[in-house]
Amino acid sequence: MQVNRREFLKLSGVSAAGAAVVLFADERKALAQDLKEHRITKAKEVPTVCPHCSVGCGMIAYVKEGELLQLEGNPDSPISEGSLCPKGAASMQFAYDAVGKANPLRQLKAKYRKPGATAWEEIDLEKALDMIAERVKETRDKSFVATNKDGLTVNRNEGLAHLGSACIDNEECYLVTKLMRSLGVVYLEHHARI
Amino acid sequence: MGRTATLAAWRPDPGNPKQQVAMLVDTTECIGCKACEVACKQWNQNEYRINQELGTYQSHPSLDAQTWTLIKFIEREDEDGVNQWLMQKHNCMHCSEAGCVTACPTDALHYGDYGVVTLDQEKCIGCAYCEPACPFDAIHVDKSAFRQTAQKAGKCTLCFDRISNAMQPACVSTCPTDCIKYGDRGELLKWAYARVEQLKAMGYANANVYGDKELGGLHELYVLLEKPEVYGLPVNPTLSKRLTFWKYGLQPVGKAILGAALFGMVINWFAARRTFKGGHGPGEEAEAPASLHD
Amino acid sequence: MAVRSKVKIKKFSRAQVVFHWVYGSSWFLLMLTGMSFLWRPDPGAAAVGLGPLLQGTVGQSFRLVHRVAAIGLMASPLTWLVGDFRSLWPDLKELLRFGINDARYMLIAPLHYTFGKPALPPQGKYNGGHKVNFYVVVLTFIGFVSSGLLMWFGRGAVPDGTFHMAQIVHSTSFWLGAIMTALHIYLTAVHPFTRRALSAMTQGFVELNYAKAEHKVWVEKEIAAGTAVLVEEPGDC
Amino acid sequence: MPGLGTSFGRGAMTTSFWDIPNADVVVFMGSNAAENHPISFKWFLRAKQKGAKIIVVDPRFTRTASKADMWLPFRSGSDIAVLGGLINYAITHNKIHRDYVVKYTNASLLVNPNFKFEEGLFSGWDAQTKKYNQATWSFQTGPDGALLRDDTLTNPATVYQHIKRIYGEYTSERVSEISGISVEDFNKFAEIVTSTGQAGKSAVFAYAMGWTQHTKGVQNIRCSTLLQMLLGNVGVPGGGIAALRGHANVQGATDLAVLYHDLPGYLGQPTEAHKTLAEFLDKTTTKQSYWINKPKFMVSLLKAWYGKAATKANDFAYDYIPKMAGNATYSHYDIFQSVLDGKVEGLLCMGQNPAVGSANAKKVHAALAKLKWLVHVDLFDNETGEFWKLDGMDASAIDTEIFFLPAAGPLEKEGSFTNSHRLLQWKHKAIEPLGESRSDGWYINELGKRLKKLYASSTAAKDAPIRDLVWEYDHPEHPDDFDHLKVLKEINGYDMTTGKPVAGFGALKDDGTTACGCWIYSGVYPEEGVNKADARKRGAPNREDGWTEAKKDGSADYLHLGWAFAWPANRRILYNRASADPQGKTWGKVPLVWWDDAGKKWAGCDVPDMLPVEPGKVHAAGVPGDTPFIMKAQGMGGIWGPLADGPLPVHYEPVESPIQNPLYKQSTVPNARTFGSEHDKFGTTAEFPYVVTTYRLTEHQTSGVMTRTLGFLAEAFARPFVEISRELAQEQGIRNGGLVEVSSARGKVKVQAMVTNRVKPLKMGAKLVHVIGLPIHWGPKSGHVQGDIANTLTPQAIDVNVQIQESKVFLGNVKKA
Repeated sequence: MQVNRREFLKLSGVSAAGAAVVLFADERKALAQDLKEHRITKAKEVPTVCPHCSVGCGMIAYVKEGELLQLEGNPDSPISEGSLCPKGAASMQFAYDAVGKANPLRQLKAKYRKPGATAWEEIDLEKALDMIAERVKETRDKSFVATNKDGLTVNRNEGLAHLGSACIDNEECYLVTKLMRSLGVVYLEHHARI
Repeated sequence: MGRTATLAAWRPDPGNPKQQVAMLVDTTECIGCKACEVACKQWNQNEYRINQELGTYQSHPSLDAQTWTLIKFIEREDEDGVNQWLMQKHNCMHCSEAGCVTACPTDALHYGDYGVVTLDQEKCIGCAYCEPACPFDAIHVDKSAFRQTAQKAGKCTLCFDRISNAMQPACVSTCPTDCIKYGDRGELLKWAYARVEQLKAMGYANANVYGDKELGGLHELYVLLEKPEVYGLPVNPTLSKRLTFWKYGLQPVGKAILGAALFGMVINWFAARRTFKGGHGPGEEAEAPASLHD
Repeated sequence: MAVRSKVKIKKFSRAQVVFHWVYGSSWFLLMLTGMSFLWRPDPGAAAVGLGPLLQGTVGQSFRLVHRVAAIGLMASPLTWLVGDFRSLWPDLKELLRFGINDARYMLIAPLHYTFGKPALPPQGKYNGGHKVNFYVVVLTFIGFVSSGLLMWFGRGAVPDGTFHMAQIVHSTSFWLGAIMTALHIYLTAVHPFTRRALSAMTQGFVELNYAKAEHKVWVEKEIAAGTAVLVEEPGDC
Repeated sequence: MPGLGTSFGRGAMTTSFWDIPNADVVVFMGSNAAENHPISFKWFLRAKQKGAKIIVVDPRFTRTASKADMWLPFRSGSDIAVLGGLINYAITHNKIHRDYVVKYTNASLLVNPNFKFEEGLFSGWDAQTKKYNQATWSFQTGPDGALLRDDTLTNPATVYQHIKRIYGEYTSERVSEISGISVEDFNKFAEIVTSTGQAGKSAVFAYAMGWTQHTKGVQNIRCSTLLQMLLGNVGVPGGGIAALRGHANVQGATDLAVLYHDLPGYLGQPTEAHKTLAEFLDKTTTKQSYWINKPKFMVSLLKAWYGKAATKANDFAYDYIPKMAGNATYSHYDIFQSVLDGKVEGLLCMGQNPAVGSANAKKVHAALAKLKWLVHVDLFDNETGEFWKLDGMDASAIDTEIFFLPAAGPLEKEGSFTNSHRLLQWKHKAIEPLGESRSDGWYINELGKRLKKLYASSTAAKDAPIRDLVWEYDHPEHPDDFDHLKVLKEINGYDMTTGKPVAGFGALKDDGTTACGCWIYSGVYPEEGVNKADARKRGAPNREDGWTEAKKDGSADYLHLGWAFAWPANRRILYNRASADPQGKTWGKVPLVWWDDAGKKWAGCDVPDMLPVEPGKVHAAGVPGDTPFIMKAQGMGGIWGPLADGPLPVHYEPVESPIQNPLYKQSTVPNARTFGSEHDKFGTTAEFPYVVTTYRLTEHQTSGVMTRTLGFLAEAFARPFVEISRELAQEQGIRNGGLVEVSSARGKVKVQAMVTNRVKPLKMGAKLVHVIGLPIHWGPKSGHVQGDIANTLTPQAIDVNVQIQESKVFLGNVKKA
């Protein structure tokens, strides 16, 4: 049941106005006797952690039929106990500015910029990954130092650098380190230094 | 009252609409992080309005139809010159004698349950009589909305839909320092006065509670570090004299006089019917055929 | 009863008639859409007045009509200016002169129009009542337009006190205007004798003998100056 | 990390947020928690509610300062002067916690007699190579090799006497002259802090980029560890050093070593000096500490990476890993320098915006323009992906080939973050990734698969590391995701023969039978299907306002051991053995860890950070039962901690400083690094008279790409600004809100001026110095609100230990635009 703002407010309005209002209403019935269903009462609660600073506040994303309806603090998290700072509280907007309205600034397509071009052009994701793999191989093969002048195996690839990131998950960081080290990359860094 | 997120969230008694619910902001622990501003917009699905003024941390110059709560930043020095950076969470105070409810012609704004001043945006016709009537400048009509029918008033609803579902208001549950408390108004007042004593003991002589008596008792209470005027809050505010005169003075008098005039005309009609039989006045000449032709 | 043939004298030009009705109809619409908001809910008490009936789109459409009619009202003087500029100044000159004669008229009129006596002092084209009505109309026009525009466009921009003052001025203008309008409608459409003046604003002509009784000075002057325009309406006998 | 690592043995926050309410004194220096870690401030406020004193030492009156009991404005860059002053105050007023210092730290060890420190230089300095020969910094050892010590701390060769002499110069007057804090304020501050130098009292220091972003970043932290050890505040309830990390997973990315100088689990990165695995292990292991188990961790790592291909015969594929050139560093700013020098031609940039976040932005843009190709993975367009659109850039002349890959948002992928206090928390996927966006891990997985395909046919030895790489992470059901849990299991470690996860790093072997991606995380996935990072059993609230407080009888689970997993081995407070006296009896006002004589084991409300050895005995690893720092030689805290720029932190002026160092002839850090490119220009007070600092705001995150693109945050703080004192504004005729131009030797920025009393000119001796500050969040191309890049002004002057840049203090000028 996709609730847009009007219907929603009508719902809250109904619960707010309580009994039918007559010209000379005598006594307003208690408003909140029955639980008014609203946007997140029947939504699935998905626990997650805030992606901004490193306090690690718990968050709950309310999802119904795959649609993100609300994002709030997780009261069970002993660190944040349901609170979120402004950055955490706004994190739903990474995906949706409002329910059903995707954030227009989000980039949802792979893009490619030719040397010297003044604008992006769209590119197929798989094709982009193939081209990237070729460039990584080409750069590695070109600048690879297998052994140093004393004959010691050093397996160093100084043509390729990797930056990033303190904003990605542990599992992703591990894969970055594992792959980059196996490519012989020594220029490997992330935010922690800046 | 404090952090009730982990314990079962406090809930107003559904059977007793007269129970007074309130929010209390302990401004001495507010760090001005604006999480409440964001959480309020997030829950109510309001649109973002980028209109920060120059030279301040404050996000908006004032509340507006989409911005229902706002942290006011006041940079000053206290009496002995020590830096002070006061932060006050400003939004609708849910007054017991509300200017907006007094001015609203269509009963869109009225005293809802638990002392909450509820606004039903369906019923609002966007006339904005409520805007100047509010002593706290807390309600505004959305003038920027394109279609006239979308121009509605907007204000804090004390998250009425949430509290009636045993949830905390969005700003209360998100506040990082738990300085926005929510619960039974009486108990919050007790806590507030105890906190003021504690602050006075710590050396904050001007600490005071705001909202206990103002306008018949607000449902947005404050523990302030300094006097209300330092925060720009009106000291024992009253509804604008002109507003009350317009509604309770002028209107009944006007109706009375109009009624009397109409009544007078009816009397005149009976009398005049006899005096001017056949529609002829006493001073009228006899029927003289003033012929055109001669 | 057979209709006697009547001689009629021209009182108002076509432009003035059009102006009257444009102004009148706008005013009436404004009154309808404005006045209904006077039965406001009394907060706290049980009475909710007409509030609930004017909610949402109903209220908004009332506000829309009110604005359209307001433009009509403000534009209506143009019809007189454009249509019949020549008559503007003489009428205005007379309307603006409120002499003793007019004052005496005002004192006597309530009695005269109820009991027939005492007799009215001779009146010009515009008698005392017309003049007072004109003054009230002008006054309320200024009141309505100034406060109305301020409430319409100044909302949020002007200080709260000014907005409230505008509401008071608007409301006062309304009560003053409403009472005068009620009297005006009563006299021109209901009062057995003076309703014969209605034709002045429907055809622009009024019966000669009625005019003589009510506007003696004006009729004699017109006839003397030969500027009177008389027309005979054939009766059926 | 080396700051905390050198002193305590692990480079991580020693305490956790839940323990902060036990503090008697909280000092914010180099951190602004209320603005940059707002929810952590909840815990600092709870300390205040329980009677703690909160002191903020910060050039600006921040939102943290607005809630503090005391604000000390001081000149940024003079942190070590202030901390040195506190050390001196503690020693001269006999406030140190003597038992703690003698028993738990290396203060009583005798230092090499040839050690000298004169005019700002330690002995062993070689001006040509700009390096220290650390031979004279060693400890004296007896004939049997045992470390000589004098527990009376009177022998002039003891570490204690050295620090007493060196910090003797840091009198209150001298500190005031250097930092701008008045003598009276400093003494009041020192009295409060050093009052915690006794059992039962504790102070916690919270720091973040305010300390790290200096050419002496590591030594700033080292100095606070010295003070905290002298006061006996490490490992005790309400004590320690709270390192508040900036991003969600700074700690995780650092633990898993997305770093040039390390391998996952802080194993260190081989250089050409480590020819074989054995040589590497021998040279990089701290003897007589838990580190003697490093071979198990290293071999397990190699087995995790190369599986069956790593055998005893080929040194467990040790050669597959690149060895750094002896004298080279490959850090952040070396990357840009080597791009300019034409060495690096390809850059993979994932979830990072160096064009706005890194120092000396113009140099970064110039470097990006010299790249042959760039892969940029992000949720939003930003200045790094679109540097060729920045003004002053001629796109047609820039030949960089750029691939932009759309990254999935935080709610669109599962996985774990490690927070400031080493807590691994699992995130669940809420919604499917929008459009064509994929998780960063998926891109790396796909890249790895393609490279293995490309190199499959090659038989060259140099391509063996890729051919033998263990790389199967496809998600069984979702083709557009990778198997996060499988990666977590590999990080946790598993038995090569059975494939079952290991219970903890204790089970790791060095004979190649176990594999483990990161030994310190071991225990997060102890059994198949058991993900401790997703454990959700919090301690029961025991207070009326709903949180859990430490209790005198040690009964409360106030550290929430059942919630998520903290490395190492779920310990919440590191070095918690130090909360008990050498005999194991509780010292503090609330018990943390104590010796349970009946059960003959260490017990406590936290997982004891101790080896199973009785007080008075010595564990096989060489760690005695009565010292808490098991990762340090003989468990002793490292007051004396040799690093590249000295065994002790001493005050040096920033690279761009308004004054000459009043303490020593050697004014700045002798071996701080700067680059020689045309973009690396440095200014003097003549042209740039004011001290400039940069910082962050609550409403935004570093380069602002994660926040200026969110409507609610763009509106919460829309306009960039520079904060100027009223006095300076008067002098320059600047009006609040007026447009001004802030300049440094490296560039100019146009922003609005925020004239405020929250920034004050500082009286440094006779000299009056103005301080101005800019937030760094705005960029010209991204988000709903734009602004000039503040990092155009910051210098690339680099700390020698961790290569971090000095963007917290430099010289600048401000004029009406």
